Amino acid sequence: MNIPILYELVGVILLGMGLYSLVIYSHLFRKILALNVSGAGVFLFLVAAADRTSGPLPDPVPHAMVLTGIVVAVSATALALALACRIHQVSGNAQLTDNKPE
Amino acid sequence: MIRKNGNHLFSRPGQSIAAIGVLTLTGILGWTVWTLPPFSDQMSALISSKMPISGVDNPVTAVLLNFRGYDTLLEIGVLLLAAVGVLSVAPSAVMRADSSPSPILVLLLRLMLPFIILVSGYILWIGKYAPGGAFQAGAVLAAGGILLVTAAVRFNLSASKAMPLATGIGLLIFLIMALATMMVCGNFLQYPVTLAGTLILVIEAAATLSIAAALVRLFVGVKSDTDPPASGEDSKILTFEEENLIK
Amino acid sequence: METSLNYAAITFDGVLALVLLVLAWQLLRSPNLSKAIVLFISFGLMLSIAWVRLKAVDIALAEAAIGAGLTGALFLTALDRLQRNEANDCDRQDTPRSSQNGNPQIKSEDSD
Amino acid sequence: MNLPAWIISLPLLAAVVTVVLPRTGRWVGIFTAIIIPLVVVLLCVEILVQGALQMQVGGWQAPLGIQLYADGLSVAMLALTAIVIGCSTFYARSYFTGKATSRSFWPLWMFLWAALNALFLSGDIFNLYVTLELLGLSAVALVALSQTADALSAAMRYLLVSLTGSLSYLMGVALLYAANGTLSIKMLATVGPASPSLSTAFALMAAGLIMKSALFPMHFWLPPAHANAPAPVSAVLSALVVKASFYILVRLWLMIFEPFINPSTAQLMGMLGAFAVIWGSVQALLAERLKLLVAYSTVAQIGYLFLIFPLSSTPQTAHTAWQGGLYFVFSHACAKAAVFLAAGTVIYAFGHDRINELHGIVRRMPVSMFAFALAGVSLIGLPPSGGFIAKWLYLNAALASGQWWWSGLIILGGLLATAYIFRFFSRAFSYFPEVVEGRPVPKIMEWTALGLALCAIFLGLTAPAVTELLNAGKPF
Repeated sequence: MNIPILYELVGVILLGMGLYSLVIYSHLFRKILALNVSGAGVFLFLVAAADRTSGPLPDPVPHAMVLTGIVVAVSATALALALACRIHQVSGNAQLTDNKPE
Repeated sequence: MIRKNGNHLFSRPGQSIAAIGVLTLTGILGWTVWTLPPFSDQMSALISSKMPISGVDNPVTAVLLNFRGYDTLLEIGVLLLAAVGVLSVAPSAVMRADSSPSPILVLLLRLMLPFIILVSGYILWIGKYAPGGAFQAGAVLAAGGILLVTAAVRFNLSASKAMPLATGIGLLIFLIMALATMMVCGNFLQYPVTLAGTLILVIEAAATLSIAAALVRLFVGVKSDTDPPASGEDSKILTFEEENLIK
Repeated sequence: METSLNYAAITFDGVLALVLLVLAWQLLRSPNLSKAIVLFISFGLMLSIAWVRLKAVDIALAEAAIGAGLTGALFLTALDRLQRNEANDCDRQDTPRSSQNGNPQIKSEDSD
Repeated sequence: MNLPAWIISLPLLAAVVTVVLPRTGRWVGIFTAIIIPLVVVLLCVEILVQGALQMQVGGWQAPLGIQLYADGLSVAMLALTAIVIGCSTFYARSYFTGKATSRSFWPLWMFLWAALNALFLSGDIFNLYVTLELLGLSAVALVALSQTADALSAAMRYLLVSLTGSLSYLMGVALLYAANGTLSIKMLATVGPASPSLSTAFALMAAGLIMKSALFPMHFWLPPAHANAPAPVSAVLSALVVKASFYILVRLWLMIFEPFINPSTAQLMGMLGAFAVIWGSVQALLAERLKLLVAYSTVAQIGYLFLIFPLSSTPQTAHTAWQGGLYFVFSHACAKAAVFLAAGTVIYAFGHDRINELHGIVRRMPVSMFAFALAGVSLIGLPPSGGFIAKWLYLNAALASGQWWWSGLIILGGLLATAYIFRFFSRAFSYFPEVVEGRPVPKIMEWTALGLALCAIFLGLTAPAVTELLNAGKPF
C-alpha cells in the first residue's frame, strides 16, 4: 500500500464519518462540525490523488482547488454559526424546530 | 428523550439505518478510489511548460492567480458575500469584549501589530516563489485584526467607514484588472506576459487586505452582541486611527 | 538506509492516518461541545501535517491559519455566545423553559 | 465583444459597489436590472447568428484554463434570469423601502444574480462548484433576511442541505479529475469507456444536485425556505435557483454521462418526479397559507422537470422531450415568480396570507389577482400558455416512446393543479360585501407580477422563436 492511497482512503472514511454525524445529531453546532470534517475528507482525497503522479512534484491544480475549498468552507461555517446563534437566541434552542433530518 | 447537547436525532434503529447507509456509501467510494487508474501527469507537465510565462514561480500561485484566476475571483466574491450575510443575520454589528483588557495588553498589541503586518506582507511576497500568497497572508493579517477588535472594549462595525471599503477592494481591483486586460489582450483575465507578475502582485495585495477584512467581519458577525449598547457606558469604541493601523 | 527511511516514513504516515481518524471520531461523538471544538482544532493541526506529507505546503499554511485557527476561533466564540444567551435567559426569568434546558455544558457533563 | 464576461462582471461590480456604498443600493440595483437584460439580448442575437460561443478565460486553452461556454440553452437560461430578476428587482425596490434589511439585501441580490449568470455560462466542473456555493450562500442569506424564527430555521435547513449537496458534487468532481486529469466539460465529453469512477462520480454529482433542486424525497427543505423568504426572494428561489442545479444536471447528462448511464437510472428519476408531482400537489391542496401552497406547487412542478430523463431515453423522442422539459423550466419560472410576487403583495397589504381569511380580495387588488389567474393558467397547463406547450411536448414524447403511463401522470398533475389553484380562487374571487381593509400597495408591485404572468402566457404564443433560440449551437 503506498502513501497517497492511504490518505485517499482516510479522506473517504472522514467523509463518511462526517455525513453520519450530520444525519444523526440534532445540535446545529455538531452538524456544522460534521460538515467541516466531511469537507476535510474530500480535500484530503483530492490532494492525496494529486500526489499519485509519476513525476517528482504533485499536480498543483488540486492544491489550488483545495485552497479555494478551504476559504469557501470558512465562509459557509461562519454564516452557519451566525444563523445557529440567532436561532438559539430566538427560539432558546440550537436545533431545528421539527425533527426532520438535516 | 432528546438531550440538549449530546442530542441524537433518531432512535436506535434509525441510527443503525443511517450507519448502514453511510457504511455502504463509504465502501463503494473506497472501492472506487482503490480501482482508480494511475493519475495522469499531463496537467503537471502542461503547467511546468507554461510556468515561464505565468509571471510567478510557485505553481500553486500560478494556478490560483493566472491559469484558474477566474475561480479565485469568484471565491473572493464568496468571502465578501459571507461577510455581508453574517452581518445581515447578526442582531447588531456591535462586538463587546468579555472584560476590559489591561492597558499592558493594548500596548503589547500596538507593538505586535506592525510585526504582524510585516509577516503578512512577507507571506504575500514569498507566494510568488514559494508556498504562501494572498490567502495565507490575509489569514495572518486577520488574526491581527481579530486581536485588535477583541482588545477594544466595544467594536462597532457599522460605525466604521473604512471597513466596507477594505472588504470590497479586493474583488473590485480583481474585476477591474480582469476587464482591463480583456480590453487590451482580448480575453477576460488575460495578463500581458511581461506584466503578469506585477498585475498578480497588485491583485494579491488588494485581495490580502479584503480577505483579512472579510475574515474579521465574519468573526465580529458571529461574536456580535445582542444587547444594545448602554448609553452612559464608559466604553472605548475602537478609534479610527487604530483601525487604520491594521490596514 | 533507504529502506529503513522508507519504513519510518510509512510508519509515520500510518500513525498520522490513525490519529486523524481517531481525532475525528472523538470530536464528532464527544458529548461535550467545547471539548469537541478543541479536538476539532487539533484535528486541523494534524491535518496540516498530513498536507506537508502530501507535498502541499501552501495548503498546510492555509489549513493551520484558516481551517484550524480561524474556524476554531469562530466555533469557540459562537459557543461562548450560545452560553451567554442561556445564562441571560436564566438570569432574566426563571421560566420553565430556561430551568428545563439549563446550561448545555453542565447538563451534558451530568448526563455522562 | 466578450459579452459573457460582461454579463458575469456587471452584477459582481454592482455587488461590490453596494457593499462599499450601501446607500446607493436601490439605484445600483435598478441600473443593473436595466443594463443586464440589454447585454443578454445582444448575446442572444450573437448566438443566433454565430452559433455556440466559447471563451478561454485568461487566454488558456482547456485543460489548463477555464472555459466559458454559451449555446442556445445557456443564453435561454440567461434571458430567463434577466426577465425574472429584472422584474423582481423593481418589485423589491418598493417592497424593501424603509426596511432595515435593505442594506444587506442589495449586495446579496446582486451576488445571487452574478452567481446565476456565471453558472449558466460555465464550462468547467470545478468552476461550477464555486458558482454553486456563491448561489447557495447568497440564497440562504436572502431567506434569513425575514429574521423571523421560522425564516431563520428554514434558512439553516436550506444551508445544511445546500452544503451537503455541494460537498457531494465536489467529491464527484474530485473523482472525475483524479481519473481523467481535466475539469473541462468539453474534454470530459470524450472520456470513456465506462468505469467505476465514472459511475460513482455521476451518482455523487447527481445526488448533490438533486438535493439542491429539491426533488422528492429531498424536497423537505424547500417549502419552509420558499414560504418564509421575503416575496421577491421567494420568486427568484422558486423560479431560478432550484432550476440552476437542474440545469447543471442536464448539462452533465447531455455532455458527459448519457452514454454510460443505465436506462433504469432514467426511469428511477422519472419515478421520483412522479412522486413529487403527486406529493407536492396534495400538500398544496392541504396548505393553509398562500405562500406555502405556492411553495408546494413548486415541489410538484420540479417533479415534471425530472420526467425529462425517462422521456428522452429513446432517440426519436429525445429532442421533443428535452424541449418539453426546458419549456417547463421557462414557463414555470415566469408563472411561479408572478404568483410569488402576487402572494407577496397580499402579505404586504393584509399582513398575513391565511387563505381562509382572504375572501373577496380581488376587489382590493384586481391587477395582482389577474396576474395570479394568468399564471395559474400556465401552471395548470391550459392553452395558450407556456405550460400548455411544455405538457403538449411531454405528452407527444411519452406516446411516441411508448411510455403512456407518464401521460397519465401529466394529466393527473394538471387536475391536481387545477384543484389547488381554484381552492385559492374560490376565496379570492368570492363575492364579499365589505371591502377588506389593508395597506395600500405600490402600483409597481402589482404590475411587475402581471408582467411576469404575461410572459408565461406569451411563451405559449412564441414557441417557434423560443425553440429556435434553444436549438442555437445544438445543445441537444
